[in-house]
Amino acid sequence: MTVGLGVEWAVEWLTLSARLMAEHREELIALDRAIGDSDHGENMDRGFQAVMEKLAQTPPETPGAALKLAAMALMSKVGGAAGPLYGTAYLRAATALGENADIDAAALAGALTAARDGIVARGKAELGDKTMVDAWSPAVEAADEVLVAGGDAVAVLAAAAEAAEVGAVTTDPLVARKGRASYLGERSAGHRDPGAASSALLLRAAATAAGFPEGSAE
Amino acid sequence: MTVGLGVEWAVEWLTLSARLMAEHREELIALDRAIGDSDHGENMDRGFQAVMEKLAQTPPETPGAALKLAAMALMSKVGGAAGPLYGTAYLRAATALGENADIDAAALAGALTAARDGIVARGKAELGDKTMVDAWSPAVEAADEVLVAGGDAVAVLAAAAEAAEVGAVTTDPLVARKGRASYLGERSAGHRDPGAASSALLLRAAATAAGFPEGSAE
Amino acid sequence: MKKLINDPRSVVDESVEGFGMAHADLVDVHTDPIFVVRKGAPVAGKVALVSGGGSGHEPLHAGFVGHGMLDAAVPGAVFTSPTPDQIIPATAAVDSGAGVIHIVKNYTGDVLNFETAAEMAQAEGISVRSVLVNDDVAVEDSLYTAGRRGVGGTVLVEKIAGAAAERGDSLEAVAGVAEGVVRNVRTMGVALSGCTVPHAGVPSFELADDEIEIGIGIHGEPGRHRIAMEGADAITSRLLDPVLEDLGIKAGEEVLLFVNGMGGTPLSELYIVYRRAAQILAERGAKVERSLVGNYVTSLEMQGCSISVLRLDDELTALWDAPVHTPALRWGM
Amino acid sequence: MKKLINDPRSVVDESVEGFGMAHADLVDVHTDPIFVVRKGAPVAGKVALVSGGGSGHEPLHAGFVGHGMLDAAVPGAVFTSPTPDQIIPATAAVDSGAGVIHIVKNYTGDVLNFETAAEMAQAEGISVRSVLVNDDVAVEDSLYTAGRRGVGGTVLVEKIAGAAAERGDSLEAVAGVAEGVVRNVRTMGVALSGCTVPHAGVPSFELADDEIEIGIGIHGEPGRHRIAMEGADAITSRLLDPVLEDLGIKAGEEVLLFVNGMGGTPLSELYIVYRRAAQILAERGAKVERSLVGNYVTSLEMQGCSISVLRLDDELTALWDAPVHTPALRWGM
Ligand SMILES: Nc1ncnc2c1ncn2[C@@H]1O[C@H](COP(=O)(O)OP(=O)(O)O)[C@@H](O)[C@H]1O
Ligand SMILES: Nc1ncnc2c1ncn2[C@@H]1O[C@H](COP(=O)(O)OP(=O)(O)O)[C@@H](O)[C@H]1O
Ligand SMILES: [Mg+2]
Ligand SMILES: [Mg+2]
Ligand SMILES: [Mg+2]
Ligand SMILES: [Mg+2]
Repeated sequence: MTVGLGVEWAVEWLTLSARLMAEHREELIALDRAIGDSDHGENMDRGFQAVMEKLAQTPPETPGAALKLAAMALMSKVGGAAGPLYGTAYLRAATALGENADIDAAALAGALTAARDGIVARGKAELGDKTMVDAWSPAVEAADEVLVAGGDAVAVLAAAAEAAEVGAVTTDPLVARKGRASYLGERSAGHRDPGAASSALLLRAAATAAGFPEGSAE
Repeated sequence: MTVGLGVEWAVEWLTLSARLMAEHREELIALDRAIGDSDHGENMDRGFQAVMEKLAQTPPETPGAALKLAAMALMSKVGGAAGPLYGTAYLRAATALGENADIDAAALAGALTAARDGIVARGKAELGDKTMVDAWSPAVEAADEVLVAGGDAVAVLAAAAEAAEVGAVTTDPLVARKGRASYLGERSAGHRDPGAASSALLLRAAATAAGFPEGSAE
Repeated sequence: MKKLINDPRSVVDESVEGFGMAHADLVDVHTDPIFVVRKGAPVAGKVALVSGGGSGHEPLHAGFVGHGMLDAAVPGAVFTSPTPDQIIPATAAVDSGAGVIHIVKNYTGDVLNFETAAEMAQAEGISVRSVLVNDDVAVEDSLYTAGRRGVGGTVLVEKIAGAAAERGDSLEAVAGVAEGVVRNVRTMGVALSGCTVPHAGVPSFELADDEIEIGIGIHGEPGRHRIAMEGADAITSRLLDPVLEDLGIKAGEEVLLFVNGMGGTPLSELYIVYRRAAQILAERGAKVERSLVGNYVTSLEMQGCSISVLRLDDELTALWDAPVHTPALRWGM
Repeated sequence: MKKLINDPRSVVDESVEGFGMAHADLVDVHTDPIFVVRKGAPVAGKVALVSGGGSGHEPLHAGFVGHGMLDAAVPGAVFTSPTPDQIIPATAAVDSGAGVIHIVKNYTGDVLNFETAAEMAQAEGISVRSVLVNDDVAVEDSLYTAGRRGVGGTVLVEKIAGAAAERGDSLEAVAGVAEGVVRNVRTMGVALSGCTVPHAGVPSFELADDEIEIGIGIHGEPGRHRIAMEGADAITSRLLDPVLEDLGIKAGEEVLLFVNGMGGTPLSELYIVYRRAAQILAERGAKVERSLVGNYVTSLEMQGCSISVLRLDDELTALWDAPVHTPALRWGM
């Protein structure tokens, strides 16, 4: 298949994201309680509910428009560190996608890169700082590899989702150097970063929305 | 024995009282926690420590002087409801004993009556209101009976102690109508009144100090 | 039990000492016996106000010593009324000759100790008038109780009577103002948790995770009954309805609404209660002219709150608004 | 978890609504998006101060809106920084043309959201200067952390910068004053218990009966390390020593000593801590010129406290003393 992904995919991605955030709300709160302030799941759930409301009000016409709408909703409803970071990520991805109705593998990999770069630009975290960057950077790399190897959009997303999940797991032993968990110093080791965990869920949703069998990336 | 009780008895009474208040401090706190404010044992212990300090500073010469000294210390160190009530009781008893060096059964029974009347005058509680009066009134009655039957001072105190202990137990099922426990209404039933319990201990100390075998009044 | 204390027996001494250090511009702390007086007391020609009671209700009473409120506060041991040997010198220290009002919360211990102190102070030539605060509607005022307790409304009595004294009212007049407040204020409280008296070391009562205690006093004593946990709005009705009932508040009347924290409840929750209470009053057509929200009459670290309503008239409102400058209540100066 | 709330999701809305009702003389509450502005804002010609952050720290920030302090406060969800769509209209609502200072506690979330808001407000033609508060000595300010957190010292920054704005200082001057306070204030805190975020329903952390958490922030996050329970005097040293160390307080210097409750600790215990802290400062020859004791920057119902020390000079002392009239801090008017 070389057929690209359209606005239906983007809307489905966001819809699945909202479902996953609701389902994993408590889990993300628990992760944040261990090394943060117990709100990440609540923030993400609230944010994606707002995304759903906006989607219902003004159905977007392109994937880029869908992501821009999500960016605005997340920026204004999530709050905390995650709000501006995800807001920037989705906004940069939307900008990268432009007005295209049909997103191929290359455009998709480019959007993922733009999203990751946005997070890094805002948050100044590096790989290994125990943040959502530890999910996004491996995801971007995996996506690029699949692209170079000639994979299609679904394969790009599947690889990104898988790598993000692995990346989230790799945060477990790390000592945080950015965000709230950094205040804990050594005590932050032994816990998964909540933002990396939510990032992995969001990328899984992207792959599932593109038709990649749900859960198989785990 | 018709020999009366002297200042040694009074000092011994107060000394034993102080020991019993220290030993039963937690028990009295627990009783007060159930239907009051958790301080009765602490208050009585603090008060009798002050009595002991005063006794050491200015050794009294008569039983009356000993009780007056105790009254002043209790009044100024116990606080709460029990402070003025016991203070008045001991002051009235001291006044009843006057300057006599040697207290016979009749004087003793009179002093107990004066003490009880002082408590009633100040606190306006009646028998059955679930207060220390429920220990003191039976004690006074028992003392009078023994006196009429020709008993000596030790027998008077032994009877008072025994009756006070029984009286304290009879407060268990009562609904309080005076003091802090009255706020609980029906919920005050099923608990012993802390002031009745401390009164029984103090009267037991009086009997023990007079030579009545410790604990046999139980 | 974990507390920021050194020794349960030195809690009151050390706390009052720290209080005196932090507010040295407003108060002087006397030790042995312990009491707190307004800086510069006695104020020439002014009726003096003295209050006191067990400790553990901070900022009550010492936090209200200063211009326009109390002249002296007498702290007892935790939840234990102070003794005459403290109350008498405190009374003497602030008497300017114009007489002293004792503001006494209605508890057997406080009543007896203040009564004795008043008698003895009077024997020393000081004119003393006692005003009993008994605003707690949770307790029936009948032959079968020690009468209604003095709770949250006490701070309103102290503020308003303090303003009357500050403007130069006579002993009788200040007592009359204080009694007028007592007649027009009612309170009811709820606990979500007990509290732990330092020397006792265990909580005064234990509540299950889904239980609350309605009609509590301020000494960690259990309340009138225990019910299943409810939402803040429902709890607010449970507290406010009997208060309004008892006061007989009618449409058009003006009131002061006081939501008081018991010590361990976040301010944000007190405002949630305030919101519903103000709504209920508005529904009944009453006008909330003045408000007070915060931890003023507490029970150590207890979670919960009380709601007080004071019926206002122009006189009481003006006295409430009069300048006050104490560690815990300050405005107009 | 028992709280005086109706629904975890409406806690902030209802609490701020109640706050607005109780303080209608001082503030206006805007809803959707939610923010609080000083009555009568914008004040002509005056630089405006805007602060905000997650809720759960009450009275911070809304309690400090009013004359001589903040012009607007922007509450986020509990422990979650507010969003630009709240901060921007709050900023616009209070700008008189003289510019707006954003007082931002140093947390990634607050920094990012205020940063975005400031950019967009500036794009709308408002001059915005941001001042970052980072007074927490428990966190090392290094490449390996997000930098020191903003904690208790925030209230001192808001009061003093507010006074500078009220006297008519320019945007740059007010920012300079605020930054001067930030440079001269340090704080460290301890928790005796965790706290429960309403939507989480379980405590942020659990401490055994004999454990305390040293170096906590104000979001119920665990601290730097956990130690066995100690007496108040020992704990006071643990908090104050690193504060004084870091500030480099020398004999003869004048300071403001601020003992702040985390929400669930009785005032009486804060004074016990104050007592020892003042003693330690006296032993070092420092002069405690001003004091503040109470619950000002809280973490819901957490038990514990923080100690802040601010190095004073005549200018800062005068600004501290300047009149302030807000729901939670008031003097001189
Ligand atoms: N500087 C940063 N760069 C990238 N991600 C960050 C940074 N700071 C925090 N994060 C991410 O944000 C997550 C926390 O989000 P959230 O709990 O919603 O916000 P807050 O920490 O303000 O409560 C962290 O788990 C981490 O993944
Ligand atoms: N009116 C009264 N008359 C007689 N005894 C009383 C009265 N009120 C209280 N008491 C006694 O005082 C005891 C409580 O003493 P204590 O706990 O020291 O004081 P408080 O109730 O002030 O905390 C009660 O158990 C009861 O025996
Ligand atoms: Mg968080
Ligand atoms: Mg008691
Ligand atoms: Mg008591
Ligand atoms: Mg947060």
